[in-house]
Amino acid sequence: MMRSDVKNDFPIFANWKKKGKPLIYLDSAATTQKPQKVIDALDEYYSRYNANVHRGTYELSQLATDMYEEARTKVARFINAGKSESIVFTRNATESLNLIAYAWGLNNLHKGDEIILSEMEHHSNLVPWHIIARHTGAVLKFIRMSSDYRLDLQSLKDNLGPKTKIVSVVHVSNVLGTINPVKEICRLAHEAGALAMVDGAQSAPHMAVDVRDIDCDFYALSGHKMCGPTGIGALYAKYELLEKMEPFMGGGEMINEVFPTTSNYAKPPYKFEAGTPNIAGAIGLKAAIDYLEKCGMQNIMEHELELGDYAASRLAEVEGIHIFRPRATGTGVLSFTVDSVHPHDISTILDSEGIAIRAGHHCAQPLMRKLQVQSTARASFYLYNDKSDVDALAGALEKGIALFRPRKKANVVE
Amino acid sequence: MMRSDVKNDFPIFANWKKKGKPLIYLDSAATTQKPQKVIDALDEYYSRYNANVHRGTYELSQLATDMYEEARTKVARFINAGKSESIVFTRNATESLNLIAYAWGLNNLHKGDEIILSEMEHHSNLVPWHIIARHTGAVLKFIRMSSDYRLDLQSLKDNLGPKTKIVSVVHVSNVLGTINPVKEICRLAHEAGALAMVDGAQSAPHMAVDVRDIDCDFYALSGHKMCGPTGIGALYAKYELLEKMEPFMGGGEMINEVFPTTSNYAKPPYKFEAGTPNIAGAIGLKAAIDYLEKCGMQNIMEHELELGDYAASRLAEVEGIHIFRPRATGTGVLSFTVDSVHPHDISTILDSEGIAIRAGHHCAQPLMRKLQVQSTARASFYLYNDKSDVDALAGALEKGIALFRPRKKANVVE
Amino acid sequence: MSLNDLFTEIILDHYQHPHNHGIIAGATLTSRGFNESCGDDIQISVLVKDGVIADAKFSGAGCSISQASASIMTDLVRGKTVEEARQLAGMFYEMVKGTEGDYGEEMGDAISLQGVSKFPVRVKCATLAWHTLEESFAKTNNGENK
Amino acid sequence: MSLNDLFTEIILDHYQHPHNHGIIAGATLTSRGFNESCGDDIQISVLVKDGVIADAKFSGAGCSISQASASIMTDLVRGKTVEEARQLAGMFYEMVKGTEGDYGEEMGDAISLQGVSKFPVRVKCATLAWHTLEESFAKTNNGENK
Ligand SMILES: Cc1ncc(COP(=O)(O)O)c(C=O)c1O
Ligand SMILES: Cc1ncc(COP(=O)(O)O)c(C=O)c1O
Repeated sequence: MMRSDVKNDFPIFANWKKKGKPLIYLDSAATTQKPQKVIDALDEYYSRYNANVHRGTYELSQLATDMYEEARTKVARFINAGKSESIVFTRNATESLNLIAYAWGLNNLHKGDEIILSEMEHHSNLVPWHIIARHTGAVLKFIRMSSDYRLDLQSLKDNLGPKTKIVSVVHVSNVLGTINPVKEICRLAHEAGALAMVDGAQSAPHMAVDVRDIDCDFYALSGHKMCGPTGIGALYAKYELLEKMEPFMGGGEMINEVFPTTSNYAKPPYKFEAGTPNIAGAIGLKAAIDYLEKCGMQNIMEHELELGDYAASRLAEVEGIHIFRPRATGTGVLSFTVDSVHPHDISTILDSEGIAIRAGHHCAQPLMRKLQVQSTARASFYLYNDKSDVDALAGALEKGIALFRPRKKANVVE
Repeated sequence: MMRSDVKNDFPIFANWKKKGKPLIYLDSAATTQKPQKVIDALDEYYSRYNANVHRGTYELSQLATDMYEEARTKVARFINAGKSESIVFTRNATESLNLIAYAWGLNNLHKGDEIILSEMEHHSNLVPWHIIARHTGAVLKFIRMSSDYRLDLQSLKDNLGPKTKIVSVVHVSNVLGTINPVKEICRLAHEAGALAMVDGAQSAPHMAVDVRDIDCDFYALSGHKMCGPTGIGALYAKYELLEKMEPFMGGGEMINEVFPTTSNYAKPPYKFEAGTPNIAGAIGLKAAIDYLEKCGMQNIMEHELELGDYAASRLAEVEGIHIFRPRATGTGVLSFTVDSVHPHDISTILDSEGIAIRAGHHCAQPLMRKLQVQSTARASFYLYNDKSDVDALAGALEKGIALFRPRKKANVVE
Repeated sequence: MSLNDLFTEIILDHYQHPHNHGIIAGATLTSRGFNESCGDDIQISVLVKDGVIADAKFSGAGCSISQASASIMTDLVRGKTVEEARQLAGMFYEMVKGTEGDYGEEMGDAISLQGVSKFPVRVKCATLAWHTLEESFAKTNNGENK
Repeated sequence: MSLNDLFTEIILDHYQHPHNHGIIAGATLTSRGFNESCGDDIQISVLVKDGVIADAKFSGAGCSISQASASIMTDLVRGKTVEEARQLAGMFYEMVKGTEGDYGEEMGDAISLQGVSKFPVRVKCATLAWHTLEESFAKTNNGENK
């Protein structure tokens, strides 16, 4: 059970008022709000311990380095990475995915090699592969989605073959909320001799994740989607793979020796962290994980699922609604459209009541085409939401879309 | 003239005490301390306006987007970029340099093409080119450094030729403090038909920079080196070049249309900002620039030069010292070695008095070899330093290195 | 600032029954615009003859505001010179930004989009069609050749 | 915690007059270590015969602590078995971390590095030589073949 006063941990709910109405924030799949503890961690770092890391030769720098490395250990434990050297800090999940596409893909893919993705990928797990495919001549294939918004494993099996070099799939869809069977997908990929990557942008924040149980080779997450600061993300990778991989960006911190025209590289994870990292960001992410763990990942997942189910049943009553959510394996993400009211208009209607949802293609245009819509409205829940938020959503929606129904003159207030 | 109470703007000086001794922070070339105003800007953003940007369809997100874009405009004005669309937000100067190496270099360099760098580059302007040279077959050449620690323009002219595709040089050396004649270098590069990039990591924080007067094609800077947060940097590029360039990373925010196997891209600068950016970082950087502008960039430069000159003359008295600093065109950066005392030991000696300097290769190993040292000690000054800091440095140095002189038994306290 | 100020009857009417929807076969100018924030995607096709906009149509998909704005714009610019259309665009931007002024005479049905100025998030929707048209004038020698 | 606890006379003596400096021509193990924080760069060469370290030398450049530690280590491990050298390394790490214990008998001159535990920034310098040696045991079949 989630504490009922969780909202109080997040100062924005006390501070933001829209015409006196409280903020009902239902866009956590885009980015989450930040608890006071995370804001305080940033403040404390900058006010007391700020220094550059790793290269420091004085105590302040050592303290900053220790705090930064503790953050790495924290992330490693959070997803059960085994060793903290398996964690590379990045800007966000997008950079984690690009890092693999570039550092691994550019050096290991060749003409005709096959990359398998799925029909429900976020652009961040599509566009990097388009770029690398253009450079290497590799070919993209796709795991089909069923009519119940789930990945069709038979289609994965059909696609897998001797040319498959990597399978990269989203753990939880940011549009549908579907939890994909990534453990099974990784197993099938490995059986075919391919590597397996999981886009965990929407799983790490919402459930207990065990990357070694999943047995993925790579896993990407974003701090800002899990109560952490913007500008910090992480890549998990099996250490042996990191050791074998070429680096991504070049610069300070990632080298052993640099000569005018050649260089050799430091050990992972440093090899992949060129330049001064987002030190405060990492420390803030640690505070976020501390906070989430205190709330309990199992608790969070159950709470969101409950809200997702409740919202699905409440919204099903709305006339002309279409809900895009699997019958099972759903989460606290709920996409929908309403006949003859565009999602962007739905969002404005709700915004006028202080309810923040997202409307658009959610960086998943191929999925939108598959769903035969141009965009959807999406409500996404997190630990600070509760049933009254869902009721507000349903109420505002009913009221607002009435505006778009054929109306009598008297309705219009000029 | 710099206000004498500037230190009070930076909370770390009140908070950090080492055995009762105040912090004398002389490592600003590595990273700078943060004024309260920057810390407050982050706090305010997270407590009041936090939302994702650009894709938002509600007011809170619009506010966050406006703040993020105002930060872009602020950076553009700060370096006189002309238009804010010429500014791409990155993690740090290192990423800005890698962005050009990858997005421009990987797509425009071919076997035998020449890249000209200099002998005083930071690893961040070396290693990316090593990587790209390996992928493309391009060749690196180097502008020689004179015995007065300045770039020899004749050597640039000798290196320039029809195969030169880009010249990339550091504006201010992080080891020597030398201000390089980048305007002249860009002119020569352009005359030879090459592009010109400037690594401004050590110039943007310390002097008024006008990228259009310099006429560089690309300019890189880091927020954390100019009172801003960690995890935010910027790339300036001439807009027409950004338009023609392929993207770097792929993902959300940087596209117009995505199909399963192809995509087309949004306009610059968005084309180069894949995934959720460091929104708070950009907003913090704006607050940092506001703060620096209030202090006055001309003031800051003069203040640092004065401290650099004063330190050079004070330290010249130390027995066995070697100072690596040009006779003119120096700044507030001062590298030195002391005979028979290793730089790391110097740093520990000073640290025991609360004085933070850096010892090492300063991410410039080729320059170290040129200077025929393995490492140096480096003091680097910023607006919050004053002459008493220099006096403390000189005093502690004299006292500490005496430990390393042949000593009588009585000296040793067990 | 009620929703009724935004979703006026005229807007909804244009949204539900758009004018000039389609593509002109012999267009001298075609241009496409995206609104990343909500996924609006619009195509404008225009036939310019001797500096005058002889015909203008739009297609694509989007929200009520972007669609209504495109419908109204194509009505408005038809018969105008390219220069006049540019001026209308400028005036329209001012109006939806909330700049005070008397827009009634020139703006026609577009005046019904004045309420957008109270909804900053929607300004981009209202201006999408106009920006798409205007930017392509510059790229196509005032729409006379693509 | 005064500087004299760190820069003891024994340390400075080893730093200024290092023992076993050089490279063994017929080494069965050579290994290189870097300390990115200060640029220390050390090379260890060792001759292992029948599981016993017959000779050990070091070269490279670094600070007083890393050089003295290498000088002392090469003295210490000579004549020891690889297993004993490993145990010494483990004991050394504990000592410079500040773990309480009686290190006097086994550590020899290395005891003079005990003060490093009060200077966390310098622990990496003190352990560089030992880590470089130890890691290469694992990679070289206990130093018997490179
Ligand atoms: C001259 C120069 N270039 C580039 C960099 C890299 O900056 P960052 O680590 O912030 O990417 C630095 C800072 O270390 C620098 O001094
Ligand atoms: C499934 C999924 N993958 C990747 C991303 C990209 O995350 P970020 O923008 O933080 O890089 C997101 C978030 O938008 C997402 O939902």
